[in-house]
Amino acid sequence: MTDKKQGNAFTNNPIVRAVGVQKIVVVIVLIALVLFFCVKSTSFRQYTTILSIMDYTYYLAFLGMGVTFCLITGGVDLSIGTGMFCYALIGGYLINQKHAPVIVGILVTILCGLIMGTINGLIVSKGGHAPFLATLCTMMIARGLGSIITGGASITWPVAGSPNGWTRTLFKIDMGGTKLPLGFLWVLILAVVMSIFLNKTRPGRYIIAIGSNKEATRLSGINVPVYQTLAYVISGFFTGLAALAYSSAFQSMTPGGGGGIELNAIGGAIIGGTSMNGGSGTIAGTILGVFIMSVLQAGLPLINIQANWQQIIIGVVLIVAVYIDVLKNKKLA
Amino acid sequence: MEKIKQNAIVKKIGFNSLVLLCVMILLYIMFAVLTPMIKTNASFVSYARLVSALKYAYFLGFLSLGVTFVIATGGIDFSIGPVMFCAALISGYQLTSRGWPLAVCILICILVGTAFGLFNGVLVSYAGLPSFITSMASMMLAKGLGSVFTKTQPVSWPQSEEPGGWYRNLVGIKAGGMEIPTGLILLIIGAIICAIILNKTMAGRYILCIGSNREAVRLSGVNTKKWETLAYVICGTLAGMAALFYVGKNTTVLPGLGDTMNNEAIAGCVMGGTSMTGGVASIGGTLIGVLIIALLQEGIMAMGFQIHYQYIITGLIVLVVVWADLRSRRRRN
Amino acid sequence: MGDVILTMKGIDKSFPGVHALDHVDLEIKKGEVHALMGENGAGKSTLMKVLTGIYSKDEGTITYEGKEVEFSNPREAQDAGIVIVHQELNMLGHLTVAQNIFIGREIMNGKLIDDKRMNEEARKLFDQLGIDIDPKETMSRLTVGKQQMCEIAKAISHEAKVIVFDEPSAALTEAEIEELFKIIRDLRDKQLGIVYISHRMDEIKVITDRVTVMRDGGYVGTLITKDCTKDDIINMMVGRVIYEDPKTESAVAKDAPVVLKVEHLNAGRMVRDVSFELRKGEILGFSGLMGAGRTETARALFGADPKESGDVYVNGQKVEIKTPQDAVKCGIGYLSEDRKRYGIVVAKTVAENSTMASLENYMKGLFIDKKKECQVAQEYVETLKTKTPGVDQLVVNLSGGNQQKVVIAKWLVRNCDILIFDEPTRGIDVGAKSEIYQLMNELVAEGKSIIMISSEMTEILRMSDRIVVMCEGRKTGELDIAEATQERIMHAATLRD
Amino acid sequence: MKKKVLAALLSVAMVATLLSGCGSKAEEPAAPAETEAPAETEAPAENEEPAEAPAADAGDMSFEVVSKGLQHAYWQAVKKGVENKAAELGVTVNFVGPDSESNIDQQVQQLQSALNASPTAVGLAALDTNSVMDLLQQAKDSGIPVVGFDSGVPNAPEGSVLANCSTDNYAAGALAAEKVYEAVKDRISGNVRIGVVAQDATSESVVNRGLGFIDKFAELAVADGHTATVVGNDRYISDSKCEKTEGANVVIDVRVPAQVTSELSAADATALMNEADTIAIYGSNEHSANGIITANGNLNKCGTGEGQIVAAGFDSGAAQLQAVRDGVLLGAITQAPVAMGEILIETLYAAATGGTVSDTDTGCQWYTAENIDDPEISQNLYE
Repeated sequence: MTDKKQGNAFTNNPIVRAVGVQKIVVVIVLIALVLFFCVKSTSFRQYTTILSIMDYTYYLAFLGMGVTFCLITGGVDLSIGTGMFCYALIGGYLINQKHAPVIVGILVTILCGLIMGTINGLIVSKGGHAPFLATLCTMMIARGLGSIITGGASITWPVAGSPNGWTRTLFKIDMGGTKLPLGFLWVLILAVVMSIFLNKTRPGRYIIAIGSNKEATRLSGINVPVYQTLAYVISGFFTGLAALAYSSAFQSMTPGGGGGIELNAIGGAIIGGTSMNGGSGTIAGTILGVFIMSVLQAGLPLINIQANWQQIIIGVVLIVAVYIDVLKNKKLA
Repeated sequence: MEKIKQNAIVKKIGFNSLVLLCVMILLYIMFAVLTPMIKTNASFVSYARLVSALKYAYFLGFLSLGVTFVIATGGIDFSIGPVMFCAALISGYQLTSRGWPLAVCILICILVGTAFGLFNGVLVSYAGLPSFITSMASMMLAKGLGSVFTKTQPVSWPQSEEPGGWYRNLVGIKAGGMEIPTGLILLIIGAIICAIILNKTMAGRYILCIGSNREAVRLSGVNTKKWETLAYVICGTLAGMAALFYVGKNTTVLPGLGDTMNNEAIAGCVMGGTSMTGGVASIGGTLIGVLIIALLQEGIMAMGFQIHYQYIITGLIVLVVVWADLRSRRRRN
Repeated sequence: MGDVILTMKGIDKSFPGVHALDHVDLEIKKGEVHALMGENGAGKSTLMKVLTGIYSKDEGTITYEGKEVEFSNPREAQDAGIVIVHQELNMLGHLTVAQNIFIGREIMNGKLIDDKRMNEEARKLFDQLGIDIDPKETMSRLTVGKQQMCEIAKAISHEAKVIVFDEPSAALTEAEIEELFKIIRDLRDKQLGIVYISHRMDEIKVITDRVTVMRDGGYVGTLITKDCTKDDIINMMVGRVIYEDPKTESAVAKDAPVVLKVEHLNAGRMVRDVSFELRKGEILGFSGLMGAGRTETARALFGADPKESGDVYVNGQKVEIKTPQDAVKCGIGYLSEDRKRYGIVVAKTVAENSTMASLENYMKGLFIDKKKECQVAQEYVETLKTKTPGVDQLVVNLSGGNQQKVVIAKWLVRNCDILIFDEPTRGIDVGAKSEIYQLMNELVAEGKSIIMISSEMTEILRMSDRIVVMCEGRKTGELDIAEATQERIMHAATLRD
Repeated sequence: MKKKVLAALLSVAMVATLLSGCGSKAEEPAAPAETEAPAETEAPAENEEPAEAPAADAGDMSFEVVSKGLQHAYWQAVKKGVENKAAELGVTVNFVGPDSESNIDQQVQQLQSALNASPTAVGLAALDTNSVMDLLQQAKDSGIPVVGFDSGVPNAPEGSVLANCSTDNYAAGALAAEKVYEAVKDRISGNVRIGVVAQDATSESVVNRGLGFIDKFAELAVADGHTATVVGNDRYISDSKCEKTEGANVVIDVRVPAQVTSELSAADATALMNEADTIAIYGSNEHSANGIITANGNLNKCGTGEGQIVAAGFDSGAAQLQAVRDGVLLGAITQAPVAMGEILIETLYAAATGGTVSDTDTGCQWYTAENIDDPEISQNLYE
């Protein structure tokens, strides 16, 4: 049994072990992917490509970071895609139709995320529902809610240049003609903060512990439902942030939309080494995994792959990522 | 209460189904009363409304019947809606653009569903992937394949008077101003066959037992992987059949859609008393659950509301029903 | 040895159908290692679970440091200084050693966890214990022995005053046990009270000061270790009245054909080079202590778990058994020790469970022939005297003994010639027990062959024609019933490398 | 078991409360004159003055209007026109639409439900004529007049649709092509690419706006001695009338995202604008135009100057208006949604009262930074 756990020279290298084999592989794949697109498409080799990759990275990274916490507890949050649209619609509705100050719109957007996250968390931890089912139901609810509040109309957050358009500069700032992806800074800062939260604080530690062995965690005197709920609250909070990122990077949100985006985020997290079985996962891995998703999303249209093929490719990527995770867990057991 | 439950007739039909039946009737009465109150000049009670609610129930019913088998094994299938669309697109494309005979196309339609079922089943039972993420990935594959196959064009199945329009008789036959709901008859026949498969055949027996205690079944020398795969195959095949009723009602199918159908089909199944943890399934319950959902939709529309309310209501109902199921289960243990 | 630190008096605990603890007493002094001994199921673990608040007691008092206490959960017991080092390790495999040790009471530096200091503290603990474990290593990468050491370190770090070791040596190597003993002696010198639960007689003699023996949930007595012999203890453990006479000689003819032959079976750590034969009409008892690898051997033989090597012959023919399906085809049936998990489908009826393994024989075309199914189920309900209102009763509503009969019926309906009974009477009341015994005797009389895994000595001696004894994955003895005694079996069962 | 009964009853109760709850705050103009305190949000003006003396039986009239959706500002404007006129005439209107312009099944269900309500008349903007064929027949049989709007109900069974107050999406697309061609014709030398971003390849109006543009542009180019072809989405390729020439120097590249979400249409716009030979790009509705604007936010390539990409949009909406003002978009096409809504109700009213009805084309206009504030134009723009 012990022999099986010892890897080869490569996997036992202290640096490799500190970073994690999977992350190194992901970085290599990422580089390969970027090189591939660079070779196949001239337009990929421009600075502006970074900007558009970043546009996809912001919201996916936020969603991914949030859902990583749910995955680490051994659960999942399917409501994030639809939820993101729903919260952005509610916030935007307040700003556009009710003429609320932008800051109120932002706060309400995040608050909606927090509330929905709390509901998810309570249903899962106290109600004992299977996470995927509970969040599927809240996904349906979020879907309806966004449409009802806006009366079915799509919403555009204040555009750049308009008096309230400053939200857009939060993520992309114009510095003398060159646009800088300022949002990446926020993603990085939050990634660092959440990494510290996950690895260096008690709640983070307990979230990992719950995913690793719920019963042992309970026996260690830890209030499992509280920390399990917390994971979903974090997911909800980040969904709120993602809603801001999405609405400032893109123009309009359609009510009832957003379904399917959660798969990109969950896929990113799994590619980054977060296990569907819980207990293990890193924020850095998720960010890397999300990059693979966003590079694919930005790159595939550039090499003239039509949209319908993109869906198939992402579906296959997802299955492969999950299968690798299953194999990994089998090896550990 | 106990007395009612012990009654022979009640036992035969199943207490749960009876309760559901009452709920359905209550709902009908509620809509009949509320509709004129909320919307002036509107009424709910008419043969036409009943038929239109039923038409919605046909394809949803077949989807629900199929997913009942998968849920009975303790799994889930989120790909049924897109698979139904994909099947309708591929076979419809052959029918209209290539001029293949109707009978062949109907067969293709069903086989496409079967193929997706097999794909899901093999990944879940043989490769050991979690069913919800597998089926979500194949949902993307189904959407993508449907678009690729039809070159993203919508496919309009023939009108009733056109050649190859015979399939419409599956849904209803016009006879002297009245419409005979053949779909209802077929749905009931389908449900009876499903009930027989589930309760009277080896497949159904093992599917239910796998959902209840997979390991005990395996240790009885039963090929659990085979039977589990079969559940997904049945589910896919029924999704293929559902496609016929979908086009029979709606004529035109668009590529890249169908995920909203999943939630409602699963909701119908769960409402009917099929337990999400597996092992317990009721075909009769599923049938009534689907009818309730169809009624709900018709009622919401009759009162002049947008469709969004249905999402919220369905989500809430599923949560409550699953919660009740968990509660009663916990109490028993 | 110093003052008494912990006294448990008249502890009584019942579970539905089982009287698990019958007024048990236990007294622990500071600076002593107190062995708690007894056969499997004697109630040692239950007693410790009552002590640490995992179970609540029905009667009796616990006095700790002069005060009467009642803990409602393990955390409270921990905080008070009573810590248990579990038999099944309660580890968080994804976290590091230090993180495991300090789970729930992390060392903080402001708002952040100070992993560095935790590592240092863990290092200090290990130094103090004289063990070499890297606190930064991920828990799941350690060997079982090392994981055990971490559990001990965790216990010590709680500033424990009483530490309970629940079979700590079961998974350890010789060298690791030496280390463990060194640690335990250190702790004793520091005036901690130590409860040491083990089956290993040699260890008891080496490490403990006093021994309390339990039997069938009751208290038997307490001895000073150095004043007694190994045999004294064994006699106290097994010294119950044997209700039925043990079998005196094998009922199987010497020339009865061999129906099952297993050669050099290997499957993981718990099944190492096991070979044995089973004759027609024989009950072959598998004896041994907890964790001896008997169940693992059965599961590997049955194809439930993958095996590494080994040949199996059924009726002289070599067979490949890779899955339970293969085994069932060869006429082997397996009755698991954990009926609810591996034996029955509780939400299904008696009839449905009875035909589970042989449904293909109860088909009429595509459909299940329910009439025939009910008939055969009814037939076995009658022959096995299963107490059930009817064959359409859900198995969940049956008692343990009757559930067991349903599992037996499942294999009889299948017409299996070789039956593996894994702890056939666990959790079954006395009356039902003797019915099961009688049934087994009838089965072998009909020419079926039985492998019976049992931890109950009386059961082994009463039922078996021949006894295979295992210890730590190896076969350590094979006795004919005529020569078998409790003592000889116990000796073989504690025969280590 | 009791729990289950309870749960079931609870669900019914829940549905009841939810529905009655939404009933009270619903913004449908159920009976605007009588509702004591409707939550006034969208159009406060309409409720302030009581409707002018309605026709004798107007109060009994109820119209069902089934649109193609509600998401885009365009549809919101149509709804506004409908509501204004309805309040004016004192008739009851129920305005519904599917979740998105792809949800044919929802629209079929909504139309079915509308007919079941036995309204005085029905207004319909069909997503797909084939799928409502039977229902139109049913309407005809039961004597419910149907009036088409927006793209109307082309190829409807004889006599089932009395009139169409439609706008010609194909012509509108062609108008955009003319304007764009005008702006870039001097730059067509060697190989050039004209990008078209379409929301989908399925909804009739979106497809026609795209095809109108493609066909007209190709026609103009060919007339000037160029050769043209269409690449990209298969549906647009096969349905366009343009003569496709191998190795043509004007390539019209049509991209359609997999789903109607902003990030995907932005990705397609980015891809198109990144092509070195792209000189013009056209977004065939608000959603696609927004995609172009988003892409330009990163690429900064749109404009009329040398080496810049000429961009054109469709409909309005806040982002697009801003972009037209800023010169990011050369201009955009607007139809007259508010007027269309009003005319629709007038036509329905006429049909219901036995008046004569006839087809109306509500037309379209091209607007740029110059004429954006002309009252004639601005009445058709909306945020």
